[in-house]
Amino acid sequence: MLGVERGRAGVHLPAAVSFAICLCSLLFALPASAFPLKASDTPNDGGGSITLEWTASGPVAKEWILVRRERGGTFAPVTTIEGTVHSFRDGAVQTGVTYEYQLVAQPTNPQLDSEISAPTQAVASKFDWTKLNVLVVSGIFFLLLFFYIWQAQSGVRWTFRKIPGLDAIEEAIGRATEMGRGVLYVPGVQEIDDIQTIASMILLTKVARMTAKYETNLLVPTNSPGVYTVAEEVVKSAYADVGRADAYRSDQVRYITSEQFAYVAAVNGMMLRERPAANFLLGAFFAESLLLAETGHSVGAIQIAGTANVHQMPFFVVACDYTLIGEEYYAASALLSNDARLLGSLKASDTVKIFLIVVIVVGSLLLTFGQSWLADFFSTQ
Amino acid sequence: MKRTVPFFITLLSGLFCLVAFFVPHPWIHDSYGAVQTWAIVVVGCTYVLGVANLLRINVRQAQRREGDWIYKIVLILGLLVTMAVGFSEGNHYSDVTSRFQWIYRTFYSPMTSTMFALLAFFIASAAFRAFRIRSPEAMLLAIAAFILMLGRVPLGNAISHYIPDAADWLMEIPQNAAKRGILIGAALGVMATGIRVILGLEKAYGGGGGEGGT
Amino acid sequence: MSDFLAGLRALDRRWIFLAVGLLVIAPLLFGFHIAPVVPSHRAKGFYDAIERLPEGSTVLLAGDYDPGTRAENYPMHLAAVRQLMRRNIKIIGVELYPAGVPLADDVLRIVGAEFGKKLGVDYVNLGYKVGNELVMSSMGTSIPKTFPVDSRGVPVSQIPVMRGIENFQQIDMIVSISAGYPGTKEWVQQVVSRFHVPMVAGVTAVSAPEYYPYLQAGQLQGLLGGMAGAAEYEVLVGKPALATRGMDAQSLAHVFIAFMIVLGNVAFLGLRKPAKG
Amino acid sequence: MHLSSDIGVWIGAFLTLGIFSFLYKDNPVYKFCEHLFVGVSAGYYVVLTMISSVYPNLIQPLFTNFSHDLNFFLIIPLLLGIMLFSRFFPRGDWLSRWPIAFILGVYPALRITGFAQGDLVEQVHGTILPLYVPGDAGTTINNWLLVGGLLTTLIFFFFSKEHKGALGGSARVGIYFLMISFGASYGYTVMARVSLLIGRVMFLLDDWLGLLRF
Repeated sequence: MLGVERGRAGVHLPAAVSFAICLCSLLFALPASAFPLKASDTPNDGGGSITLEWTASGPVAKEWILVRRERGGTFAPVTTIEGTVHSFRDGAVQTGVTYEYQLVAQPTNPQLDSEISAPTQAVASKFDWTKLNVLVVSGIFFLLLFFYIWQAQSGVRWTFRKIPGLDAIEEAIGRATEMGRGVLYVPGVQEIDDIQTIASMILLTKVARMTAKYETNLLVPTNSPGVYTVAEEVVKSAYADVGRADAYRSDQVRYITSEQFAYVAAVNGMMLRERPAANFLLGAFFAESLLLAETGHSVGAIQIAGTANVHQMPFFVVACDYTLIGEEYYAASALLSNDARLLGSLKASDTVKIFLIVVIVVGSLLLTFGQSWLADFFSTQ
Repeated sequence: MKRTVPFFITLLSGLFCLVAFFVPHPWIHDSYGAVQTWAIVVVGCTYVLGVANLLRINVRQAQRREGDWIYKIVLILGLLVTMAVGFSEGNHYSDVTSRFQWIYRTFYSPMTSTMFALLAFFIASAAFRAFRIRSPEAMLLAIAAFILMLGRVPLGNAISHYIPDAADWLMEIPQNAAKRGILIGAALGVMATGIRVILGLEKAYGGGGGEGGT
Repeated sequence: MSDFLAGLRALDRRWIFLAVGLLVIAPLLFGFHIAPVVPSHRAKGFYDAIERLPEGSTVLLAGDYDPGTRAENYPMHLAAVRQLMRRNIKIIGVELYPAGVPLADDVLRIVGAEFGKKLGVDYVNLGYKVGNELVMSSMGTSIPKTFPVDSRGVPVSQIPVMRGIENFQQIDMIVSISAGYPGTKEWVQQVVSRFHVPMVAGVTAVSAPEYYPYLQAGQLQGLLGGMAGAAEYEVLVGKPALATRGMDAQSLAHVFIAFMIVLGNVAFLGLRKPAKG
Repeated sequence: MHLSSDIGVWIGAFLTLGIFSFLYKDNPVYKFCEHLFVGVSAGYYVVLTMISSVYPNLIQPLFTNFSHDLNFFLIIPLLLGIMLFSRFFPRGDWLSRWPIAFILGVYPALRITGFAQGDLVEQVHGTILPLYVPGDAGTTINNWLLVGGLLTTLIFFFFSKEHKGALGGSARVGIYFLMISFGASYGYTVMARVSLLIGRVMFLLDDWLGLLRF
């Protein structure tokens, strides 16, 4: 906080000086009816701009012509301003050149003109103090992030809460095994470089290991060659991990087509033919979410869905047995991956959430009692 | 060389753009402008690369007579003709009477809008076959959906002005609070991934953008 | 009764498709009117924010959508340009969807002719630029360097309306007509707070709920959601058009879908295990 | 009835109906339309990207105005853009990582600051609300709900502790807020899809068949 106060005070110092000069010139030089025109450097910008403010007392001109001169030069018009306006930002000046301004009344009436402003320069700021809050919040978050990633890399493991949808995966595969039917895994419709698809591949590892163990048929239709390559590798090595490399068949992972609805039609066809007992819809989904969930529901499969695409969540929530919502979906993949970077990030964002909750509660209480400084600190506009 | 150079390019360009956000001074800001223009151009080239790739894959599939090869030829022809017409017209491509605009209005526009119009039918059928109210949570979801569906059209207002009022309140208070929670969580996720990418801590490169699209 | 329910459960979904189709066609074809459109306070917020702009201001009009969501976005785009031109506000159009350029050209040309405005003097369309949010950020440094030419290929230095426009400091407001990514969310993130420019947004219904936090926080001055929002705004601008025409079909389809949810739950009552979790 | 005499409208209507035919079942006409759509849209994107971005922002300043305004620096993005295409040559593949690395520095940096400012800091600011507004019980209650709704939603997305006791109770409340927001999204999605269908029906009935009189 102190930083802000100091920064702002620093910016306003020349303004105060110029105001004092204005007052002096008011006393000595100009007719009494003229009003002061305050010119100061526009704060927090890259220079090239001077802010003018004025309050005209008594009668006011209909319009003003704002005139400007470099020190020692002659006045030239900048713009025309309506009489009701009280400030103007002149963005057409050069940084480091000294300017003086005056408001000239239109129609001509020297009684209504402003004083000539104190000489002012536009200054380029080295830091935009209005963005200090962004720096503070991201700084705290990133420091926590590096700290927790470092801790996780040195072997620290934290306890996390249970995620019901994650636990249900085993139950669903178990049920499919009992019923002697298969499992369908749809990894979303984005490319392999999408974060949601990557998370899906991590979850696929768990599913594939279980189906290999229980000797349940697993089908993975993909909609991009990139995802196909990775998914095949994931499933193959999962089967090998549990010692059942022989049980892996090459047609378990398939590349269908990249066309959105053609892909959906093909996957729906698979659902109707194979009648899987469990459907996993985990990844980035768009409009196809409701089509897939609808068909899966109609064939009576247990459905576990997960996506971070907010618009699609409602369709999964109403048609699936479990839905991993947004962050839950990422958290599930982080927990399964045992990757220090993902676990550290999860822990760091949890910690920042506590910080934000405290800020909101304290800020609201302060505001209730008329103290707005904490709220103001977080203002960006 | 193969790994270090890209690592430093990402690190330096990322840190520079982060700093430029906070520093308005022309020392930083002028070169920031240049860096952004460069990036725009490079992104443009990745689009061209993407289409070159699409063409390559489809030509290969058509050559091998795989599966739906006949449709791949339709795709390739559509692509090449559109490109040929567009480039031959140069800067006049945007004139209302140009052939490129004719292709846009006759082929592109009706097809893309119809693709999404299909979903109106699917949403109705999903409402019937896959909207199960079997828990208090689902009940809340359903009630909110009902109020919104009625409150956002003139019919709801004609029945009673309380319906749009309730819809407004739902949107502005409870809905808003939950969406803000999701927004904050997503922001933390994007920031964490972003800084990991810049610092080279991310194995897989994430490129996806936001939650747009349909 | 149970036979009836069993019949319902076995219903081919194509019958539902047919019903939807008929419900949408009938009100359009026979033109019957169910209820008048009454503007909401969000639509008024959008309208009033533009009304408050002084004449001669310059507005950046971002038309970030393509024909895929034309039915929702085009009517609000058209109405917004009507309000802006009626108030003699200068318009600078940009589109971050490649297929949005012809739509924006149409809107500006049609309304420009209505109000006798001249291309280049009163309005200009800078067209498409690849790069999504990068383009927005780059415009914060320099609009003429980001868009050296307009959508016709004319250099911006020769376009009168662009005279003096360097970056967002000369832009009085952003009007964002948006279908998704990149769009309103990115304009808020990259421009509104960073360069302190006020903004109003007209968006597709799918994305509208996401923007309520921005509206409440004051990052948006007004919000139009979907075709219904467009219809309300058309009424405010005083020229009911495309969106208003569609509202009766919209009402009927909504009631039908709500009915489908209820019917579906009745038909499948007790058939499935209760959900856990 | 006033049938359109424009061949373009007829083609558009054929394509619209061809895509709607998917509602009956997947069929060759639909497949034809879908592939044609992918081809035409890819061609359109390339033309637009080249003519509106690569040409005016790179080629034109570089080749017609080389020395003006430090334009010669544009050689850097030109080289980066060319390096992208080294992907097509197995041995030069590693070169294409340089331009990608550049993009991977710039975009995450933009997103970090954009999300931090717009979706984190400002949203926290927007939720700091007075918990008692004298003489306005409605706003007081709404402020409590907004603050409470956001806090409980954040608690639901809190993973470091088992959801039991007070924490579990809060998370439960958070789920209710989330469900209302999903209901709202559901309602709005229905609205969106129906609108797009209305748009297509208007095209068929009005532009093509000339049946509508308004």
